[in-house]
Amino acid sequence: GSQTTSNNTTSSGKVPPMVLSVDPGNPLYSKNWNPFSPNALWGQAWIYETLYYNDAMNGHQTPWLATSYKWNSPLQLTFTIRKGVKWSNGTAFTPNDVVFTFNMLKKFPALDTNGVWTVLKSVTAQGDNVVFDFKTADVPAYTYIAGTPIVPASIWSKVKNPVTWTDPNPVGTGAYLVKSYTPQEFILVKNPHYWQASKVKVQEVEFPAVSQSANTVWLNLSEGKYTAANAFAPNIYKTYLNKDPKYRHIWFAPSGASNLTMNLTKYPFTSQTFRQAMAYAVNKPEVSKKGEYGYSPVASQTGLTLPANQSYLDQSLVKQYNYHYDPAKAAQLLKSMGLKKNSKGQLLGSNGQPITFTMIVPTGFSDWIEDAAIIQGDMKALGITMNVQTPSVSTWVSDMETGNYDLTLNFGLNQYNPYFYYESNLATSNTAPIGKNATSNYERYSNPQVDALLKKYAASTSLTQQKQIIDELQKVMLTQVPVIPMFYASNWNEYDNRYYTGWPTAQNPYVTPTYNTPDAEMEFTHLAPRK
Amino acid sequence: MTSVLGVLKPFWKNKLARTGVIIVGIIVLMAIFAPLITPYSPNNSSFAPMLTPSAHHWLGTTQAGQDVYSQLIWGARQSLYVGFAAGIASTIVGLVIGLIAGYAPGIVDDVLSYLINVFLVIPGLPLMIILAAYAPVHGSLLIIFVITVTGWAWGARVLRSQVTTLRSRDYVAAARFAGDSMWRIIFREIMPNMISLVAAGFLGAAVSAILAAAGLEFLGLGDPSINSWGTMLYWAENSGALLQGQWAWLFAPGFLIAVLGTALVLINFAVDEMANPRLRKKG
Amino acid sequence: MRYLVRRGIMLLLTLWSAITLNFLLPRLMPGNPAEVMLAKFKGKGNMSPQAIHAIKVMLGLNNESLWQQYLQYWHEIFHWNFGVSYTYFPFSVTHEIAQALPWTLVLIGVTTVMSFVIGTGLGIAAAWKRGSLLDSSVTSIFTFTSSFPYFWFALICIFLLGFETTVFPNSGGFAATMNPGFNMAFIGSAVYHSILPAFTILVSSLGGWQLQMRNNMIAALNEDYVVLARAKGLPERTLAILYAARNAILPNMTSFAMSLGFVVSGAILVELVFSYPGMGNLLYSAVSNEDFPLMQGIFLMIVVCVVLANFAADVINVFLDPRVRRGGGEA
Amino acid sequence: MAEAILKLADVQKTYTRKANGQVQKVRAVRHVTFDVPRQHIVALVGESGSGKSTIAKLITGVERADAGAIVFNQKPFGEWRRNMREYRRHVQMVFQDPYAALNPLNTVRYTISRPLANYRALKGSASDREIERILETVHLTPVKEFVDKLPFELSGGQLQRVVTARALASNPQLIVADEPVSMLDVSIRAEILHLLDELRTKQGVSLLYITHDLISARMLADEIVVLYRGTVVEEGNAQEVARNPMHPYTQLLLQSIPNPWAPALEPNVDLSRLDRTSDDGGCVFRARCPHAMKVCETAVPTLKSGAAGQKVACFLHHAPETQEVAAP
Amino acid sequence: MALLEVEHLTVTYGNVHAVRDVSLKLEPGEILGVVGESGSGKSTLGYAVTKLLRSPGQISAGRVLFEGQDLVPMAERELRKKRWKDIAVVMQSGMNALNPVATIRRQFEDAIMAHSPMSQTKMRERVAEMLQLVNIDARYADNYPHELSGGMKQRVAIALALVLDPKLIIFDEPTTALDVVVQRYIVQNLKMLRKRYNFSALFISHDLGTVLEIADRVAVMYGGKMVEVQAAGELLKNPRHPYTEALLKCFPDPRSEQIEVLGIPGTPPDLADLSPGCPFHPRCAMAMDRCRVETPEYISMGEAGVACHLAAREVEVGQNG
Ligand SMILES: Nc1ncnc2c1ncn2[C@@H]1O[C@H](COP(=O)(O)OP(=O)(O)OP(=O)(O)O)[C@@H](O)[C@H]1O
Ligand SMILES: Nc1ncnc2c1ncn2[C@@H]1O[C@H](COP(=O)(O)OP(=O)(O)OP(=O)(O)O)[C@@H](O)[C@H]1O
Ligand SMILES: [Mg+2]
Ligand SMILES: [Mg+2]
Repeated sequence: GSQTTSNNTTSSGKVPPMVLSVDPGNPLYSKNWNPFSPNALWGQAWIYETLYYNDAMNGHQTPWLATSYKWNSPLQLTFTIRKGVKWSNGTAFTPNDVVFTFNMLKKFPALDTNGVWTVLKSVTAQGDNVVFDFKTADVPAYTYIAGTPIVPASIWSKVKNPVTWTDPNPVGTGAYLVKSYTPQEFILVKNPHYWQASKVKVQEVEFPAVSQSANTVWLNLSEGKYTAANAFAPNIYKTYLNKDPKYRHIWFAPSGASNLTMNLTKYPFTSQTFRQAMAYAVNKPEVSKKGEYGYSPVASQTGLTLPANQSYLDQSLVKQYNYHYDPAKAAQLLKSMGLKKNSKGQLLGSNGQPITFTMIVPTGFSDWIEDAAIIQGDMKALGITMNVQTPSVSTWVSDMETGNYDLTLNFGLNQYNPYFYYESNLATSNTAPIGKNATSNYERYSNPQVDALLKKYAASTSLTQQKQIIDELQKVMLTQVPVIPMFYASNWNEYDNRYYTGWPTAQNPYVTPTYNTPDAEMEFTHLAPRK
Repeated sequence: MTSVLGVLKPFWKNKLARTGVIIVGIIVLMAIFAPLITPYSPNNSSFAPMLTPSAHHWLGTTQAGQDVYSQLIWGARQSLYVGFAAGIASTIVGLVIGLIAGYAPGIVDDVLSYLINVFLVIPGLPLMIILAAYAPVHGSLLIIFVITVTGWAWGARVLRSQVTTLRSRDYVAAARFAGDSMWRIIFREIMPNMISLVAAGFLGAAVSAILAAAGLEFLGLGDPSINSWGTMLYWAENSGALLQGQWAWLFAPGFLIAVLGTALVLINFAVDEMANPRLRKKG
Repeated sequence: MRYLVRRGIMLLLTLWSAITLNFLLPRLMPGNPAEVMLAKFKGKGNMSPQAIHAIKVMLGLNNESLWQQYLQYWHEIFHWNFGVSYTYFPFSVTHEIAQALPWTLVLIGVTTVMSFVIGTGLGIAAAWKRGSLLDSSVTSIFTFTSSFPYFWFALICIFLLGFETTVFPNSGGFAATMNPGFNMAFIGSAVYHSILPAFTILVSSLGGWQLQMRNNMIAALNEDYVVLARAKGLPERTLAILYAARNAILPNMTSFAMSLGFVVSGAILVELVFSYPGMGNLLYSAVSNEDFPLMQGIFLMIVVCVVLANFAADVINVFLDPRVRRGGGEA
Repeated sequence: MAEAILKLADVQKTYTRKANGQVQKVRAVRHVTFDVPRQHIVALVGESGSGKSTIAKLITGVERADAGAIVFNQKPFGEWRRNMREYRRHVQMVFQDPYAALNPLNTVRYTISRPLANYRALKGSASDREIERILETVHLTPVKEFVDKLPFELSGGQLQRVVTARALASNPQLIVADEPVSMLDVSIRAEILHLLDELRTKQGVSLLYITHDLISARMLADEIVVLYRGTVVEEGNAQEVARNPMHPYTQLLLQSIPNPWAPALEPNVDLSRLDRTSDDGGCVFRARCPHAMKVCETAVPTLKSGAAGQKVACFLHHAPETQEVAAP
Repeated sequence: MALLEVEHLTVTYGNVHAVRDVSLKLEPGEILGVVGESGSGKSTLGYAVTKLLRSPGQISAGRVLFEGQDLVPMAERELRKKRWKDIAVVMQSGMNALNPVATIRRQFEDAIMAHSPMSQTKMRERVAEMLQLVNIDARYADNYPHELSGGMKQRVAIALALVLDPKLIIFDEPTTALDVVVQRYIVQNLKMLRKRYNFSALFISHDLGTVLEIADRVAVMYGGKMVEVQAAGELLKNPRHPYTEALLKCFPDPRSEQIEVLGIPGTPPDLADLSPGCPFHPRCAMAMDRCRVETPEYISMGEAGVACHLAAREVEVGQNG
């Protein structure tokens, strides 16, 4: 492959434009800058800003459109709004814009995809502050409130239906403005009136549409057509890094754990011992290495995202429940349950029938399908027949929601705060009887103690208390094994620092390199052309 | 064995068909004796992933560390199975509907012909993709089913018109005079005279089934844990085989599909010539 | 013209059933499209029941009876309104189709016509010089290429011509920096981008036409009227074209019209592999995103086009074949 | 004269033909009346398209008449219709093209065994014995040499014998032979004609012999019925009709037969009106008739006894009836 | 000089020897009838003369001299100039011999344009004239073949053959598929045309009656071989070959008191069989031992000739005595 970037060096020291491969396009872009739209152009993350920047990976908080926040009580949260910020059309940004934005979400529930109004009572401006009153205590909701993009009241108040509005000429507070747009590429240019303009050094950013065909993305990546990308690519070392090892780099920041989710209403997953055996039996390192190409590290059974959540980890517990790959231990646990194998080597369940179950993995998730094949082999080693089926995504989703499955893999959450992981996976409120739609607790775990813990956490503003609760929840994960965290999904991120420097790295993880709404601007206040 | 040779004899005389029969034969043998001629199990993933071809791995290894050569040989089974099963299934459906439509006059024919027409205007591949995408269970049976559902109409149309001509043949009328029942007439007088057409239809259907199956599997709509040429292409594509210099991995399965397809088409030429004497070239 | 009227009625019937099938198909599918859409909206957090309801209403995912939905469906069709695409929300299905259609029409349309013209021409030549080197080489090469899995050949082409040597762009329909429009630069870029996909389509589809035409032509060459024409001492060209080919091509016109109708569905695999912004790609993304309104819209387009193309074939036949045009038979 | 095994009375048949979507009406059989006496051979003679095969189809029940009566064995066809099996057993057919009338994939044995099994419940060795007997009847001897052959191994004449054998297998009373020799070479025609004659004398079957060849009709038949465009124009004793035809059309037929033996006698037939047809009332032949009169345009001549015992439908031989003149 | 001279012509279709060592001569203005049963090689002979054999037909031996020039080795380009202008063909069924997608006029005009181009108006006149010749209204010129009846198409085919006033016309069963009346009409028409245009013709038919009526001389073929040639009148009265004799019995005089048709028992020979002996011997009532082992030579006697051991002896006896 040629190294096109190297040809672009000019003696005048002018740096070639930054090219970011983040937005899929399908294969063409649809011009939709509406930050609330599920199909918005990714570029809106450089235009619209949030109150605070909360790093999903390490929990770092950076004041953004708000300068500070404070919990007056678990039922009242106050943000102090930054002064001197201007919308890109020149009008001033005020607390009213924040109030307007949240009230718009209330008026148009379809926009409120994070459901902040399920706990909020009202949002009001008080001088430089915006006050959020809660119906029910939900301290963690801060993350969603702080992460909501703020839009200008002056413009959005005139929009009849902001749900279907495509916001053709976006006006935001962010670091960049739209310079040009074609169906295959848009270019953003630095907003000279940005409130922290001095920190923004990259003048222009090009966003070519990333084609649907993975192969062409890889070709382009390999050819060095992108300054940075967040694309999955097989054998990244060979196809990308080694072609220009000096400048090309990757940092696949781990995000939340993907879980092997068992249907706890079905035998044999009803048995805690059996689940523990499963946790020993699945060869996570192999899944990580072969199924996930070695990009996604093995996850801790605690469900904590490591190493980011290292501080939460209860070392003594982990020592006690060390779920590493150990088929012998698994077999021993099964034996302790009184399960025996028949002459064909099949493991018999309590009813005397061979144990079989089916793992469902959505069509097209090729890495998961490979993972399933590995797990299939692990089960076979125990004498268990595991079938693999690959239904369509919608069937998979609805099967999980209604509990019509035995075993599956499921995404984790990309959130620093472990509360979200536990809440979504363990809370009774997030599950439902078989046949009814569960929200996120698909394994259908229900435990009043855990519910109480979660509730206590939601109402707590004390860090020590919160940590205590997380300790308790870790213990539940380790002893009861409601789900089996398999690996930490990676945030794919490749970059080339020949012309631009300041990229986040494992050593300097100042931002999760995802180019989501708050992250993109955080990163671009650090990047700069190489001098 | 002699009867098999007897069936193959007319092909043997035709140079093209002979080539086709030999190639298909080799691939069939390859499939049958896969365990003997492959060094490893196709699912044995204990090797280093993504090795380029070497003495140990003639065609390299996959991203999961499986031997590509072994997969290729074993894959013949699946591709032959799906191709032939779907070919047979759609031929049978086409044959039954074509026979009934062609033989039964009036409303039955009208309704069936109309059905055939409707299925002809429905775009095949898109429908296949949709059916395959939403089926709860993915696997070869599904692919066979989908190909059958979308592929029977062509055969039915051809066979229907053949039946309508055969039906008006004097010997069919004569059989009626001889007191034969409708079913006997269909199966003793009409069917045997359509064998070459049915065979041609089957071969055509098998070729398109093999290609369609490969396409569906390539899109990930098959069962990717099954070992077939289509899934090999799927994994090769999804693992960036070409980018990593894994030429053989991507090239070989596609090439074998093309070779198998060509061989079947060659046989089809001969069958076609038998069905259509005008194409015949004596001597 | 009675003939055409009859064909017209048949066509309307076919159309009706195809459209109805199009209505029923997604409703017979397992899984719930609403869930997928909601999953997309849900993103990272929890959604209130109100929000879910709001979205459902917005997307028209209501719980009317099937019959009501069917009437509604026809109503919408007559208003050229296929609803909102789930994938490209808030854009309408019509908008998305309008964006993708020109690409497909041009790329697949042109290649289909080229494939037919070249394939037919080669078929004529091969039959005319039956047994010659030309015949055997053309016939065997195209027999082989027509058994290629399209996408496989496309991948190899991309890799060789779009990556190892960057002779052609490896994806897309036009240069990224351009806005579609009627100017030379854009058209040039579009043509440049279409060469490789067109080539792969041509290579794998030519063979079919070539073989079909060759067979028909061989049959025609044995007809008495061709022998007589030869006896007349007509120039070879007149003989081959006006007598043999002119008659041999008639049975191919229907297939050609059919394939022109299917142009609208694009060449899914090729468009996917090349990330070509056409209907095939759109259809595939509709399918993989379970975007039923979009899928229905596209299917409807395809079926209408195929049926119309069939009708066009009948009309063309009326012009090409005097036996159809002037009614058959003595008396 | 023997009793009639088959009677046709004023039979009519009109086809609606859908040619490329256009509906055309073809009056294939207009008003046809004639008898086939028991053990007689009646020849139905006419040019192509005159409706000969249509009549055969009506008689054998392949098609249904629009009007008129067909009576077989004193029982109207309507009654037979309820039991076509029985009817078919008695009324068999010999087809024109022996190559087409035999399934290329079935042996002679199979072909002949079918009616035996279906109509006479003969199976196994009984069937084989009967097959042997029938093949001997049609002179396909030695039987062993032929019985297991496939059609492609036999010559046209032999095939036609097989076809005849099959028709004989059910012991029919009437055989309708639709141009049984026209596809065969002249040199082998005679054998088949002799065979048919033999069937009548030895097996006692009646025969409706359909042909366009006046000479073979004269050779084989007892009576000749001449058909022109779906109407009987002349009918009577075979020798009379074939040697001294009264109707201009029959005369034309006779004159048209090449006659190198008597070149002097060779008439110069006026054929300038060959391409003309008329289908608008009046005599169907008038457009081509050299003797056409005014009355022929308005009235339809009916079949009436003529001088030499034959019946003829022509105003040259009997004046039109007054009411017919008045007809539109 | 004879217009057409065929010398020792042998034509094969693969291993089928359809025409075997046939020689014949055709004088200007003469009509030579060729009769024989189906498969005896009549058409093959006709097409070999014009070099229009269908694949895999091949002239494997012999010469075809047209006006002294051998057509067999002649290049296609040369040949094309002779076709239609010098040698025209009328095929069995007009239905299939006319291009279904071209008007009648068009089919006349492309023959004219290929050989002797003329102006549009002249061409129109010529087409009308030719159609009139076969008694077809000139307005049919703008019709398509399927719109004409079988007899009309056959007459169009004849007119088409005459359009360039050729020296030789090959008629391959021009009347076989037609009704007697139409057949008669065409025969009359041909006789008239012949008087007017004085063409030579090879008139192929299995209908001995018609051939005898129209031809000056008649050639009888059997099993790919020429078995007898005689002037029509002679042949009728005095057939020399037993096959000719038997064939004549199949065509009785329609006016005679008593009609008895005698067939020829047996089946025609297999043309792939090359074993020696007279091809007719299995069916010949007068076959001798010699006939089974020795193929009789075709003995030419000027205008006539015969290939029969029996006849040869008679000839010898006759000549000697
Ligand atoms: N099934 C049919 N549908 C429509 N018209 C028909 C049908 N069968 C026969 N005809 C027409 O009826 C007329 C008489 O046909 P029929 O076959 O009885 O003639 P024929 O005397 O047997 O002629 P031939 O000697 O050619 O066999 C013809 O004009 C023919 O076109
Ligand atoms: N294209 C061909 N290929 C192979 N064999 C052929 C071909 N054409 C004719 N024959 C064979 O050559 C022999 C002579 O055929 P030809 O057509 O010359 O006979 P014919 O006397 O014209 O017969 P008919 O009276 O049936 O037209 C036949 O045995 C025939 O099967
Ligand atoms: Mg008939
Ligand atoms: Mg012939």
